Amino acid sequence: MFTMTSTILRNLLKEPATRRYPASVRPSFEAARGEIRNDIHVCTFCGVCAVKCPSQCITVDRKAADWSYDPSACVQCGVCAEVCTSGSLQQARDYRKPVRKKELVVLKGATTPPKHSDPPVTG
Amino acid sequence: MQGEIMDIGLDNLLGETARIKVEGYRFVTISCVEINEIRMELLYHFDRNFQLKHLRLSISRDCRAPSISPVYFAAFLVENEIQDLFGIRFHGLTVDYDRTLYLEKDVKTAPFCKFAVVEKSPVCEEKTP
Amino acid sequence: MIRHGILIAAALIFGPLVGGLISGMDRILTARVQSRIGPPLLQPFYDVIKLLGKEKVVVNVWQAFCANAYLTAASIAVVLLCLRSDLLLILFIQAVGSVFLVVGAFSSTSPYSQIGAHRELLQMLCYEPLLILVAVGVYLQTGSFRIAAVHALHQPMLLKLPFLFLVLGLVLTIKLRKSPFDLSTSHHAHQELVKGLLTDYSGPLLALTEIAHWCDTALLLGFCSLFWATNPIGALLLVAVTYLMEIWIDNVCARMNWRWMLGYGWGMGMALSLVNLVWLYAR
Amino acid sequence: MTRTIIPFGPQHPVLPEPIHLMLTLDDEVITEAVPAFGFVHRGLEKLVEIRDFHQMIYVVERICGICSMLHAMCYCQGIEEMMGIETPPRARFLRVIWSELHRMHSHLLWLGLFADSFGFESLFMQFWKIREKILDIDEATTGNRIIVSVNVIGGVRKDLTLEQTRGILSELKSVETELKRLETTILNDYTVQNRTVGKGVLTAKQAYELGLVGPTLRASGVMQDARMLKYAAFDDIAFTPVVETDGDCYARCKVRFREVFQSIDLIRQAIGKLPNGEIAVKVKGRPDGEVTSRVEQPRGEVFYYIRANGTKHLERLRVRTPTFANVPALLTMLPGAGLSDVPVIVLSIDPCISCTER
Repeated sequence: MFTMTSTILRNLLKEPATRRYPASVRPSFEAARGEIRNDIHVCTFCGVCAVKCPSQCITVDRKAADWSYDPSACVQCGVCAEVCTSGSLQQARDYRKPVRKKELVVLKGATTPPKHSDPPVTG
Repeated sequence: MQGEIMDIGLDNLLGETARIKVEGYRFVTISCVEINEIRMELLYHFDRNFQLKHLRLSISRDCRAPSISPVYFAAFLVENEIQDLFGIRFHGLTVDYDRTLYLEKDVKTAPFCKFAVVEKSPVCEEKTP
Repeated sequence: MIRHGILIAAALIFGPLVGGLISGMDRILTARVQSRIGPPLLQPFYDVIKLLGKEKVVVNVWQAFCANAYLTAASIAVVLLCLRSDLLLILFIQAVGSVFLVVGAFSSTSPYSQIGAHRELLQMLCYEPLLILVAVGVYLQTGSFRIAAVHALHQPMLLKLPFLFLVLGLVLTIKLRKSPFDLSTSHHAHQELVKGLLTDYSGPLLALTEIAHWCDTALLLGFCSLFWATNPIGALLLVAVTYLMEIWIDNVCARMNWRWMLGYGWGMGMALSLVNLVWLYAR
Repeated sequence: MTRTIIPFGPQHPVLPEPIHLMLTLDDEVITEAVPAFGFVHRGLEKLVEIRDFHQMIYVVERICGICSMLHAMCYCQGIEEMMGIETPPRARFLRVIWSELHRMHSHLLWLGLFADSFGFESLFMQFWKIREKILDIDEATTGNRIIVSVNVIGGVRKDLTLEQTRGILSELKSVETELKRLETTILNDYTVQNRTVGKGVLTAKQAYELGLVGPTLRASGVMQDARMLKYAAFDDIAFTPVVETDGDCYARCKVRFREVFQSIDLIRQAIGKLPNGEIAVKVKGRPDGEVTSRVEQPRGEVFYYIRANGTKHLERLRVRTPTFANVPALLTMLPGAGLSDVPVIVLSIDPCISCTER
């Protein structure tokens, strides 16, 4: 009986293991699979990401140069970024912030060749 | 596939199962595969010291199959599952949920079947296909 | 008379207030020994305010009445304690309050509530005799059941009634619904009976039972403080140490079942009380 | 008191997942228990018709949040066998490392829940605190905490650097010390033993005949562990299953507690012998034929039956999860037990209802 005593005393003397979350946030690990971002100026709209995505949350319209992504359907597996032929799809380290409404991320690219002087737009 | 596969019919299913149990096999599970509009396949998997043994039963969609749950009690769960998802009815189940294990009471379709099938009362019983 | 009026009002306000604050401190300390940060100190009050603001759903009239009766009895007991009244009277009024809580649970049809009420009865069966024995000890020491007589002592009662104080601690563990005795209901619902006794109380009625529980806590801790009545600092220290021990017990024990509680509670409680009483009598 | 019928669940705070138990009580003693399912059935097996066999990896991973890595591993091993793919040795060792990390966090999760089932809240918090370290390892090495998505057909997607393996070893050391500290509490504490010893006893014969798997079976004295099949790199790693003989809730707890240490040992061995080389091979062609695949999950043996027809969609994927095999044990153990033992007994099989219903 009472074998837990030493453990609870140790806990009392040490810092708590929990964090006051929104106030203190642990930095993400380097390898963490966070939000999917597409540099639409580099994207070639090849559509490989849309084909490979296991949750089919990406749709690519080649003619209209539209790339849309449903973050609430995404499972964060990172396959799309892995298979991306142009290297425009990147998986960020940080998670997407919570939102009040489900919404699609729709990115419109230029149908003309990419201009590298523009600042990259991320979504 | 690992292990030996035996084709059996509706009439010797229970006998084979009982023999397998006597041989000291453990019940693993039953897999149901939809072959075409009429045929279904039931695969009974057993295991003894990591040696698998499979019984393959080909059954018509509107047939009732005998339940092996009197032999292997644990089979009642998977047989109820097949009843729910594939619409094959079993008779002699030790615990029969009557297609309510996963489904609601008034569901008549079999959700896992590719060919839309509405449940009818079984026409043949324990007839060798 | 005016002095009495002020005392009564103070008891009615400060009884639950103190109980609630202690509950808040309990939650912080419990969290800390479990490596958590824990809620703010005033969390119990926020909870009760939220409950009071909810829609009132009355399962049956009896239950609503019982919740009110429980609160009334618990408050009266605290008031009587502050008035330094008769100890036996206080204990009986407190017991009446608990009985109302049980009756309220029995009047609903939920099996969780029913079994919880049944277990609560068993708990009462376990701790009420022990409480009476403690009161008897106090009587043997002071020659009176009146609390005023305790305050007239020159020496802390604890020195003469050490074992009875332990028995009071046992009763406190049961009353505060701490492990290993959180059988009929517990502070969190991770129990086979979910919320047991309190399953069918909801919204404002649940808030009433919670306030009454604070009163009960204040009452029992007040009773504990009597054991070092000669010096307010001593009394405070004694209560603090007692409560720390309760938190300790809560965090190093699993929940037991009611058979164990009856056997252990009675066996241990009775033995300790008898030893103390015989010792007092023999001297 | 007379006969009472208690609807235990589907939403019961003691149960981590929705399962409904209709308990018939005779004065707090259970006379009959009937389970009901179907609250989290998602029909994931049916998804083979619209997801190709590569995408199915991510689907089977989501059958269960706790043993996801092992589901994917079992599936990939099945497809690899079917297509005759030889996975590189490094991938096989990496699979062992991640799968054992999964076993550890699953068992720590269970140990916490088990402590909670008998009302030992502070112990519950301790185990979950330790589990957090394992999840951090997972996140640092694979990117996700639980659904790690490292398996692909032909190998694994992520590699471990030397620095990462060192990090894993040092974290495991601290996990080991912290767990050792809790050993006396979970195994020798009077109140814990009072609640677990002699509860829900299953003899070896009963357990085997009911077709139980995993720690539930091994606690009854049957030495059966799918890791004895020597899949992945288990043929190069010394391994003996943990077996207890009492068959009660205490023995099940002991098996799982010892298996956490065993997993630490297995990870150390795997890291020590980790060969260099490729982590995946290219996959060409499409699967054809039928295959069964088995892997030891934290809850026991998982069984996959895969049938393919040479197209990119499989014909049938059948998953028999360990909890599915362990549920019949509840029907045997519950009658005769007291109401206060129900959570302890139900949790002692480590029920994973999402797994069971898929």
